[in-house]
Amino acid sequence: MVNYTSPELLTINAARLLRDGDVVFVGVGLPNLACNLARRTHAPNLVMIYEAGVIGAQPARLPLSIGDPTLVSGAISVCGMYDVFAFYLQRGNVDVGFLGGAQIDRFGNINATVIGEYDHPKVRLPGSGGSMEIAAWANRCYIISPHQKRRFPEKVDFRTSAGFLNHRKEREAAQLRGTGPQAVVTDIGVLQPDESGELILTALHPEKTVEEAKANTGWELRIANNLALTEAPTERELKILREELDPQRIYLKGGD
Amino acid sequence: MVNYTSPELLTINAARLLRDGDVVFVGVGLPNLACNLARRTHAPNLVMIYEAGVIGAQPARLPLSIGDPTLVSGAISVCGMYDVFAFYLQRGNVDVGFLGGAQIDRFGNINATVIGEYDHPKVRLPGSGGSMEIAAWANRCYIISPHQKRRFPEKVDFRTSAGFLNHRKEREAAQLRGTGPQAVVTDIGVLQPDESGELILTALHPEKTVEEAKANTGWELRIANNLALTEAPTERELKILREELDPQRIYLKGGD
Amino acid sequence: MSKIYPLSDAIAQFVKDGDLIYAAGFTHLIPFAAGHEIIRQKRKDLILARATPDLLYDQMVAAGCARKVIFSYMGNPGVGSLRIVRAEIEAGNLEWEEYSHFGMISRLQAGATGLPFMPMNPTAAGDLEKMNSNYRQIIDPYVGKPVVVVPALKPDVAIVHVQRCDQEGNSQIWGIIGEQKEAAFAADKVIITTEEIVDDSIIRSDPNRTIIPGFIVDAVCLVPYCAHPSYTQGYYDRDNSFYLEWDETSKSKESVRKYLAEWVYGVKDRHEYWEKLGEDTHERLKVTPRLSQVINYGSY
Amino acid sequence: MSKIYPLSDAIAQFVKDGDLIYAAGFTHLIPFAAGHEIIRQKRKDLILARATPDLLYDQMVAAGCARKVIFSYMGNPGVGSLRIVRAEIEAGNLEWEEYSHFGMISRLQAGATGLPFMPMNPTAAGDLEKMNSNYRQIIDPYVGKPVVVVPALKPDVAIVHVQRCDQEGNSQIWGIIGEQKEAAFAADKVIITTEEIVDDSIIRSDPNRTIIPGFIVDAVCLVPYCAHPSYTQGYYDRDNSFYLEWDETSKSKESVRKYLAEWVYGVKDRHEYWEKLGEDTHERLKVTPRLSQVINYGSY
Repeated sequence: MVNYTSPELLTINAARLLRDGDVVFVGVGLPNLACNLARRTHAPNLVMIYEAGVIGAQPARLPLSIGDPTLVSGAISVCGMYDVFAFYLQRGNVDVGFLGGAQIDRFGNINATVIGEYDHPKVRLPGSGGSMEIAAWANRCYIISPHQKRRFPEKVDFRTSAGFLNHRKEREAAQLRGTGPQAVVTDIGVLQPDESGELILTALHPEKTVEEAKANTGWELRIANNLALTEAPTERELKILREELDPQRIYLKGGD
Repeated sequence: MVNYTSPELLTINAARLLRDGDVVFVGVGLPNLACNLARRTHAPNLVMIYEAGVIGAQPARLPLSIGDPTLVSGAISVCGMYDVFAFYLQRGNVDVGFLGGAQIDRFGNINATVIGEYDHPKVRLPGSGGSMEIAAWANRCYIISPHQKRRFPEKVDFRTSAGFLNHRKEREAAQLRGTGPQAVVTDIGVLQPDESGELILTALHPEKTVEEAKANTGWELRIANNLALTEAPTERELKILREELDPQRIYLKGGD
Repeated sequence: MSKIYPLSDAIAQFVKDGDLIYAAGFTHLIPFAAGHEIIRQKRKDLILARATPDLLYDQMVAAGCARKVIFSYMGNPGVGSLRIVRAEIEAGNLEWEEYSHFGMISRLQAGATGLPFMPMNPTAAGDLEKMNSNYRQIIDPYVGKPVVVVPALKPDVAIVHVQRCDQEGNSQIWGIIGEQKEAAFAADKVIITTEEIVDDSIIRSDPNRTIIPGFIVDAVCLVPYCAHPSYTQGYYDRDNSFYLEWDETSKSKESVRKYLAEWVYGVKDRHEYWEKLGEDTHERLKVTPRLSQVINYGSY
Repeated sequence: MSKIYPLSDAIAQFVKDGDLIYAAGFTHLIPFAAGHEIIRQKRKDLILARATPDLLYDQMVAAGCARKVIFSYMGNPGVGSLRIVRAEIEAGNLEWEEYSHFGMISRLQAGATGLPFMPMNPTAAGDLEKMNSNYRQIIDPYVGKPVVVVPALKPDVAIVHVQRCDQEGNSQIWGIIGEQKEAAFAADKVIITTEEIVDDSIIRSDPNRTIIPGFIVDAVCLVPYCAHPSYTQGYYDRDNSFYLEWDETSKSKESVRKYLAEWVYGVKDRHEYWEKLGEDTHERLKVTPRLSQVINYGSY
């Protein structure tokens, strides 16, 4: 029986969602680890794009910020920030975007802006950054988040970026380029949108239960008919993560 | 008595209109020669910009096209065409634009598009290129043209770029960034706009007459009260033009 | 699957009759070899878009490839008129759609950035906007002033010649960069012709120089001297005498026919064309080196 | 007249109380030394605009320089919250105006290109647009679909740190180029801080590398290590431990006061600051070279 931390579980399951050749708009932290893991396993031709304007990065060390110099040295291309959002993301050249946030609601909408009222926030969060556009224009989006009730409310306090709005039909009517969130990877399992755009539990991680998932979700979580079980992190995946990608365990240590 | 050709006369008088430090949107041919002459005489800090996206060119040989490689080697900066029109010209970073055309009318409007009807042209000319925007957005414009009646009609067949439209007030109402054509240098003299924006004769070149100017203008040309006489091309100006800038006399030979 | 094609295969596979083609390059890096290959393959009804049609489109129109041109300056750059395109327009044989340079390039910018249109400040000139209904006005919602807009241009195929790229098509250009990047990003398919295919370590040694990423490229064609009689900065000079001669050649249909027979149909590919130009021309167009200073990216 | 100023003189002359300042740089090349000088000169009521306020604006807000921030991501990059800006906003002491990254950068793009606004495709998220009336909608005049627009941002002063420039301010940057060019072109006044002032022949050896032309620059300040704790690609590394420490420092007003007293008010200039950091830090931030391949522009 292999031991692993919650961030390791999230990262490995996120990596498995990526396809070879995908062009991915990456954030630092777990998405960066997931992409680099995928590149070293099943997706060697993955192209990593960073909102700072770096295209095709090959970081030699673990990047500690979204603009880490290791992303630049040895990259394929560097362009300005306007260009990376306009020529790459808005133009439809990004296959996958990774998102996270303080709140993710039943229809995959994300809040990264405020808890409470906008003008008099209880908690002022960092704000959109690039996530408003990534959620709208990347062909598919994946969300990574610890599974906690406060993080999965019925409705977000503030809609920083669009999931399926109030229904898949509403997103379709908005004619956004991207297809919206395709999966939410949590430390309990995987949520995916049904025909209406509602997130339902489609997979459980080893030793996790439907009850745990329900108890940690802020709406009445529905369970897919064909609920799957994710494959446990393999020795090889864990070895790459621990020995090559984050040997100091900056992002991979447990306890979140 | 110094001898000179008509293109030499035009070039030298155009050069004299430039001020030290001017940022000039340059075309090939006479405007390019005029700028390089000004740089070698009274305006050493002139900055030459070409619509191809070259900033601060220092051509080592006579450029034979608007995108000649000699403009690039040793230039200050090179940017894309969108950028040179947007960040430089539209933004208001260009002091002077040079213009020419098949027709220039009484209010300094220019036709570089068609003689006759647009859909069934008698003569199809090259078209605007950058002149539509240069005429509107360069802080000041200068026009260089041989003085012939067919080139100076009362009204252009097609308004490719704006002078003062039908009156200076009309241009002011359009709130364009630039102040419009400030002078038209011909081989007879210099025309400048009066308060209404109408081009009137403000200077004659040596040995030229008011009668010649009137006879070669398609509207009833008015003469400034304080009609000036331009200084004849100097030996120094001619020497720089002939020996340094266009020794093969590609642009400077007479007969136009 | 490799993206490396002989130019003839890339044209055969990616350029269809009726396509809207943007062969990029403002004076610099004009992909003449690709145009000649399109002529040899007898493509028809193309819509040929370029800010400056240049001799390349004059030749393609002469060869009967085009039904329409989209342009902003229709001249023989530095010489005078573009005789064939002009004559066909005057004769009513060729459709055309016309912009100013900024209008044309703004259309590409919109296409390249995924916008439906691009705004521009008014120029007040007016007449071209009257004649081309693609120019529209909208109102600035902040101060209520009119703004001119042009719609996105999205070519079916962009053809872009570059100094160097790697096997994936990650491409670096220097010198005049015109509208190469915009054309590539705006287009549905991208064909890169290149003076050299280099190891990706060379591209990665200077990522700020890379203008087109390989993942938007469909075909990479190694075509040295592709741009003649245009030029490639640092590789060979512009053949100005050719531009002057074309002004003569293009005065008669017969001499154009002869030119195409000898220099387009009469050669197999660009290699044969270049050899046929002969050593004197090669010598005349040679360029002595002038190198950039290196910069340090740092090893992180 | 020379444009070369000591940084303190440039700030004294070009930065006024109440100005809208854009200190450029996305993670890379953040001009910390200039911000510290603004703090030392006790500027007030500034509007501080940056996509990512970063520690620099946290410090400037702590020092009482600002009345408002304009931003799109208010975090300590890679660490977490930007505590002081956040606390001041939560306490109602600081005005703010908020965009997404693309909205913010589109505002600069409009300012830099002389347009009144910039269009963007809709994102359907909605809430930020409701809260910030600078977001407006217009209708695409071609197909009738809504388009989102933001107005031009035109800073009074842009401060841009660069790797190298000449005496006129012709500036070259490599690595992450963020919004440096846009900030410089959008602003009324431009202050360049630079790691090195080089002969213009070095700039002219590689014109495609030049991002900002000298003629839009008002002041050139030679300030090595200006960007610490941010970094300059190829010159020194990002001081990540400083970013981590700031997360602690910024937890209490007292420790922030102490920090400013020691590291901002307590030093004369960046040289003194850098010396004070000490050799261990210098050593830790050193970068081993990784050079670009030269290219050939050709001598024409």
